[in-house]
Amino acid sequence: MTTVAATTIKARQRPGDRIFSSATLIAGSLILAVLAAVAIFLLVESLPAFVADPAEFSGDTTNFWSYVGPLIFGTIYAAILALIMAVPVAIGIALFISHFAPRRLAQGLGYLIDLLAAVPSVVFGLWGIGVLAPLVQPFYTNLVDWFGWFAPFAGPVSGTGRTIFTVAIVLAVMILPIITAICREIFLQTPLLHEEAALALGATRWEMIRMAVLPFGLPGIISASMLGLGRALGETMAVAMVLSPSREVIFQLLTSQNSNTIASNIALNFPEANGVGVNILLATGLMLFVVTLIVNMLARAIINSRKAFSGAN
Amino acid sequence: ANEAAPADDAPASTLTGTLNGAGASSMDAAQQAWIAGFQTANTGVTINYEPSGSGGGRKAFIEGGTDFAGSDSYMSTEELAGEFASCVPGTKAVDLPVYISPIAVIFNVDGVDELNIDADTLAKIFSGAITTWDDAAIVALNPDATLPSATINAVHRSDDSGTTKNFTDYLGQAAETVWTEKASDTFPFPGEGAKGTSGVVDAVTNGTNMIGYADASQAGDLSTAKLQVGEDFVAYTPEAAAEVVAGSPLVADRAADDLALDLNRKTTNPAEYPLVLVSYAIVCNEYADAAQGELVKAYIEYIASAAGQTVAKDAAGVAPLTAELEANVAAVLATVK
Amino acid sequence: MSKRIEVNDLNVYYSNFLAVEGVSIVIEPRTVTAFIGPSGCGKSTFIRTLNRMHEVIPGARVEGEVLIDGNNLYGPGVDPVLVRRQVGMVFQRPNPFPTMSIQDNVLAGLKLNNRRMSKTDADDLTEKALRGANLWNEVKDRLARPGSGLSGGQQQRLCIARAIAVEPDVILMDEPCSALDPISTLAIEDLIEEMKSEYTIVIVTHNMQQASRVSDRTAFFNIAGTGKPGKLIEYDDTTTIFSNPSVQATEDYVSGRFG
Amino acid sequence: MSKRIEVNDLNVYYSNFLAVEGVSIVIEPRTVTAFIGPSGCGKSTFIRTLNRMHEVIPGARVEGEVLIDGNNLYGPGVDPVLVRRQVGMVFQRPNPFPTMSIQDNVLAGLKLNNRRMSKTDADDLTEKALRGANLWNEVKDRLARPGSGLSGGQQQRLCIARAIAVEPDVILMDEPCSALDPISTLAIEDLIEEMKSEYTIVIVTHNMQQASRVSDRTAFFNIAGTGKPGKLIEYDDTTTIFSNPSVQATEDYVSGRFG
Amino acid sequence: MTSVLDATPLTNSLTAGKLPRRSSLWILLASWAVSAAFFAMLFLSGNVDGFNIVGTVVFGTVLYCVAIYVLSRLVEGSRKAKDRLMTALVTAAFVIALLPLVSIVYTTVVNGLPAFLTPTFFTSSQRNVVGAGGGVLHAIIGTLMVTGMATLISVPIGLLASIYLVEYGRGRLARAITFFVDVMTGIPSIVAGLFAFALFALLFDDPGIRFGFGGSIALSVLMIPVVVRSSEEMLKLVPNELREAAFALGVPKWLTILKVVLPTSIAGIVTGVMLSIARVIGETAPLLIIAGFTSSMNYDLFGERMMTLPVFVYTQYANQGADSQAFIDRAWAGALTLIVIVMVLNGLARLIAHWFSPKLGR
Ligand SMILES: Nc1ncnc2c1ncn2[C@@H]1O[C@H](COP(=O)(O)OP(=O)(O)OP(=O)(O)O)[C@@H](O)[C@H]1O
Ligand SMILES: Nc1ncnc2c1ncn2[C@@H]1O[C@H](COP(=O)(O)OP(=O)(O)OP(=O)(O)O)[C@@H](O)[C@H]1O
Ligand SMILES: [Mg+2]
Ligand SMILES: [Mg+2]
Ligand SMILES: O=P([O-])([O-])[O-]
Repeated sequence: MTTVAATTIKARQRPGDRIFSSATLIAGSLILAVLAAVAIFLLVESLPAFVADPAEFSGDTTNFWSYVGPLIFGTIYAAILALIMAVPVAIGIALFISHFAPRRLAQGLGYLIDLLAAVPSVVFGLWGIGVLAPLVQPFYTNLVDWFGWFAPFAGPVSGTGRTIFTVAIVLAVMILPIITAICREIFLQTPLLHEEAALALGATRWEMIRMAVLPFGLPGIISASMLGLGRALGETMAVAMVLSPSREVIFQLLTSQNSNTIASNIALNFPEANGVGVNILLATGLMLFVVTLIVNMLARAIINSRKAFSGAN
Repeated sequence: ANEAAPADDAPASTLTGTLNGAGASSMDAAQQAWIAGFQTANTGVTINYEPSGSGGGRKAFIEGGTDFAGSDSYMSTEELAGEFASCVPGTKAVDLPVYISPIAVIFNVDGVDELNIDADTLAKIFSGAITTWDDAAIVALNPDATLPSATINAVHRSDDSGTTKNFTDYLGQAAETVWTEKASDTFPFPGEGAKGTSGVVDAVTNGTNMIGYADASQAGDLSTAKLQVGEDFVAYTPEAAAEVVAGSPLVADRAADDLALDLNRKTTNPAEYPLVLVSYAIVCNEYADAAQGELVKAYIEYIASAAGQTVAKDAAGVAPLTAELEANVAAVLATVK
Repeated sequence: MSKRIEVNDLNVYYSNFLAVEGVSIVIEPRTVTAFIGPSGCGKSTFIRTLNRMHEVIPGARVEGEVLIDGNNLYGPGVDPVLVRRQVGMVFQRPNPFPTMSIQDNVLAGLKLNNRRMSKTDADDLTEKALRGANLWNEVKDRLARPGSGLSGGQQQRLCIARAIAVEPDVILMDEPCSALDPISTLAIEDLIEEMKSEYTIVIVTHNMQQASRVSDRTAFFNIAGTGKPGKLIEYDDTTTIFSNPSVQATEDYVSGRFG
Repeated sequence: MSKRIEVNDLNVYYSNFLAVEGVSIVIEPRTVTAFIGPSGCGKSTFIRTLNRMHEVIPGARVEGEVLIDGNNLYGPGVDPVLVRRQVGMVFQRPNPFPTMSIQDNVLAGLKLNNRRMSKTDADDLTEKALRGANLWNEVKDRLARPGSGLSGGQQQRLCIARAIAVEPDVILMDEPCSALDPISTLAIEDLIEEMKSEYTIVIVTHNMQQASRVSDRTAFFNIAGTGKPGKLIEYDDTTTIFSNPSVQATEDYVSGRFG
Repeated sequence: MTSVLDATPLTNSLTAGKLPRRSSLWILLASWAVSAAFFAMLFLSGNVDGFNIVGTVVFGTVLYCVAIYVLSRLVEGSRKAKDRLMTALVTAAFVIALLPLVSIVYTTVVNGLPAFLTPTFFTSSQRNVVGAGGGVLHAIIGTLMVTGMATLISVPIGLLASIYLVEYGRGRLARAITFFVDVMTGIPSIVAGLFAFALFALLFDDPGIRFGFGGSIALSVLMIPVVVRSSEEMLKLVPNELREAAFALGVPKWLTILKVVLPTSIAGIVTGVMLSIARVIGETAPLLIIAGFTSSMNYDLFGERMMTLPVFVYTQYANQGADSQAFIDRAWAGALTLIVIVMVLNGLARLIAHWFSPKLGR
């Protein structure tokens, strides 16, 4: 018996495990490689932009930084506005589906929201121009009339409603299904044990959600929001179609002068760009890359600071 | 279903192959009509025209990525000085005007159906010097209209575009005291921006107290302004647009077979509508790949022919080339190999 | 603070499956009542109906009435939240909130009603509850650490501390000691003994020694076979149940006395 | 089929926290060994090192050696998967696979390893394992239903059935009965008695009666205080440990005999 | 054994302070009515042109939230009031999300149906079509092939990478991957297109390269991070107990992952994959750059230009011919087709998820 054990316990290498774990490792590394390739591509193509001749920049700008500054601002501004609108609503929807709606309805409702994810960005663009902007324009007029003293609502109001605020709404609608879907799955996974613990303490449904569901889902909510934020930062066509852009840093939300976003600016100017112009546009893409990097570092820092309290295990 | 070759056609053409072009989006609708016409006659040929923008189109052509380019502007001298990858080394490419389209000044103002405007006033509106519809300058040109005292929302192209370049070129020449910016793809002043011709049309349609400029074929149901030419106010027509092109000289100091035009924006002849856009087909004098050269030649000949121009007029509302220009283009094409 | 529980002819269903049938029972205030019976006989199911926790399970529903000091839990317009505040519960599996620190876990229920608690009050209450659950010495240095880092037994005691912190009238315990070592179990049993003077306590246990040690009265549940409903077989003073039960099934069950 | 286990001076760490210190113990084949001790003393931690299950917890590591029939579990090139096939484990909390039917759960050890077998073999094996775990009668009509629909006790017995279905040499049980009723517990204890003739069995229990009933030898673990490592205090024949222990701490612990 | 009380007491202390049943429904209707009355008055007084339905609903809902909170607070106390308010808000969030959805779907269906219903729409390409008519077969085939290939590339890579992160990865590499996957989500789609174009132009030394596979690569760059992120979240939710149970049965890690972890989380993973497909199937900018534009059929992913639905929609809208209505109709019909395709895929995915997902007793 001892000898049998000796041969069986000292195993041959387990090929399945080796192959599988290497495959996952390769896949993970491949992602890094692709990202590195994209980064190198952007970096190499960007270099000429930093030393470009002042005449190459359109408008009044004379160097890359004054060119890209307003674009970075616009990108972040629109994305943050979108996130502010989308995240609470998405959490609300996810909760509605996971904890409020009658169980039989919930599945169908989830499907309905997923439908939004199916809408291509061009259609969001068309809808933004044709339906949303004309619809909100009168509200904008009222806002400017009544609250014009509040800087972001200062006039003159846009005649078409195609402002950064409208863009933010469109972006919010676009990222809503992404955030909702992930939050929903996470909320549904909240351990029943913890929900029961809260309810048994005499918590109302909302208090139970505050106590058990939301804290458990927090890292997931942040991840989902980052995914949504990434989409909002990088969205190209819908923004290009809806936004009425200009080249300055503009805080006003309701005028026809709006800071453009980086992705939209590339889409607008790339077809006619030549020479260093192309490099300048790609350099703005690199800047977007850097912005995303920084934003994600912040998000990671937040998640990690609460790691010990995460719901896992 | 529509992919199969027509069965009982007349003696089929011997041409076969795929031809790729790219460039100005303005001529995309016309290109689709030309492609359809050409492919119907030559069932073995597939032509793709990619409306990726004039600059992108020229760049792709110069680098050898496409067989021909469509462009709202003729090639710059730097571009001409360089190499053309699709052409026989050392040979150059030429600009051939094949597409003429009037640019309409479109507006959407409550209670206003007709609008007369002159170049100076137009320049002031788009540069932001005039901000309300009941400004004295506009009222003076339109004594009978009931103009509201509302803010003017002037829409320009937010993307770099040949339409903008022609529009600003017109203002720069016809209103040189007011419009001091030089012609460019990028609109130089603030205001409302919209992407693409259709974006501008949508913005003007959906907004209030709007004015904008767009390729005339896309104006649709929108009201269009009449431009003051000489003493008269001229509405755009294909004929008036073709007329101003016919009356324009070639750009000086270029190869004899390069038909780049120096448009006469300052015309005072009321038969002409000076706010036009001319698009060029850019082709090699001599193709490195002779078979491709033959295809390009056949295709552009078709485009510039009377038949091709009629197809484009029907499908895309463009102004046909005048007979004289047609002949000039044909003469150049005859030398292309 | 203690309440009297009266159950009249209660049936509990999971969708169409009748899990517990026709239970009628009266539980006097300031007593400890133990539920015993084989696995699957519906002890957990029944005890959850005493604070409407079964409603958390989809498809679970009751017929009949449960009166707490004469108020029907299932009367029209009754708010389950109020019910659960008065009838606390400790579960079979320890379930501290993993996202909260130990102290926050203890105060979780309290904070619901009393948002503004002074730091000293909070600390006092934490200490009191943790001492009550015999956990204070083990965790007093790491009150700010997550509750999920504790061992199983420690976690369960944390849950008991959390339940008693809200000072309910009735405390239901579903096998609270099944994950505890003897010392902790002893502590909890002492605690139950103490709490009896103030609360009505119902405890499910598999441990008949425990039942006989802590309870005043014992209810024996049984099940005729798989798919059959669980029933209350006998309910009497604990001493009677263990020494001189009137039903044969009870005698059979308790005489396999062990554990 | 049974194996001898020898542990030499084993330390177990969670990252830098020394949870169990210097355990040396010899477990003979065809015996039942019980681990007892207060909560948090490292019983679970130690038993997991006997089939390298601690490696699943990030940061957990051992120093020292564990020999199974003379083969060091922690020797170079040892495959933990093979170790675990020979040393099976039943956990404190029932953990049936939620995606699988009851039958598939029983056969999981085989099916998950891509082992093929005929339908009749599978059915026979299922019945045998379920009977062994005293669950057959309760579930024989719903073998195709999900395992997660069972009560806690039923789930745990399903897990025991699953573990014995792969016929390991050694079976480790971490408080397998803490969620079971007396009848099921009795059945499991009988089962352990039966299995003893073929397997080496190690069982963690809080229930000292259980330890004295089922085990041949008993190991008492203790902990000096929070943050201190758990240690093996005394290891001897069960009768000796419970009647005449040589260490005072053991005596103190077992004389608070109850549960 | 039991004593039956003669009568239950008149007042049940457990009901103390509760709004009557269905009161929230009545309050909601009343709020909307008040709001409607207000907007009707505005309308009648001539200050605004047209009765504002959206305004009525929005204002009415806000009014409801305030009313239910105040009433509940007075009758039921602050905790219950908060619960009611949050219930109202959560429900409102859902309704708010439905508004754009309904609006977009309505707009697309109304505008797209005329061309969608023409007999040639699904049987022919745009080859040789001038003005009205023709179809989107070439674009449907292109979209299915390009997106299908992108899915084939992204799902294995993304899923394996997420498995690496959750099951194997510790230390720096895992942290780097987690982090850069997030960064990758921020790559603008057009940059992905430019990258794929630059890559293949370099590889094949063809400055005008256009082919479907290039589009798949560009889409994969956008898709992979979504797959990784969502799968990772789903895998993390699988309880460790299940892994331990499998390990303890002597199941090797890779089989445990394959047969226990993945099936347990399959529903979430499928949802994530669908999301990622939905994320890229509507992309225009990168495909314009690398997959190109054609009005003819092309079944070859590796040669020549390939049309896709979003590019079709965009170019039909952006470059209208003289008969512009025909182009706009086709653009909307193309969009409708795209939405229908994603819906069908979504439905299939849900079925798959349903078949494989854990049969939970809860
Ligand atoms: N969520 C549920 N859905 C359907 N049936 C259930 C559910 N929970 C329990 N049951 C069934 O109801 C019966 C009673 O189960 P219950 O958990 O109340 O038993 P128990 O006496 O608490 O057992 P244990 O001692 O094992 O905890 C069992 O037959 C069980 O299978
Ligand atoms: N994953 C872990 N990480 C860090 N410390 C741990 C971990 N698991 C357990 N510990 C600590 O190790 C010590 C021993 O825990 P263990 O769970 O082995 O005790 P036990 O004897 O099984 O207790 P119980 O009877 O409550 O199950 C405890 O102090 C516990 O806090
Ligand atoms: Mg139970
Ligand atoms: Mg333990
Ligand atoms: O042809 P455009 O450059 O004006 O789009």
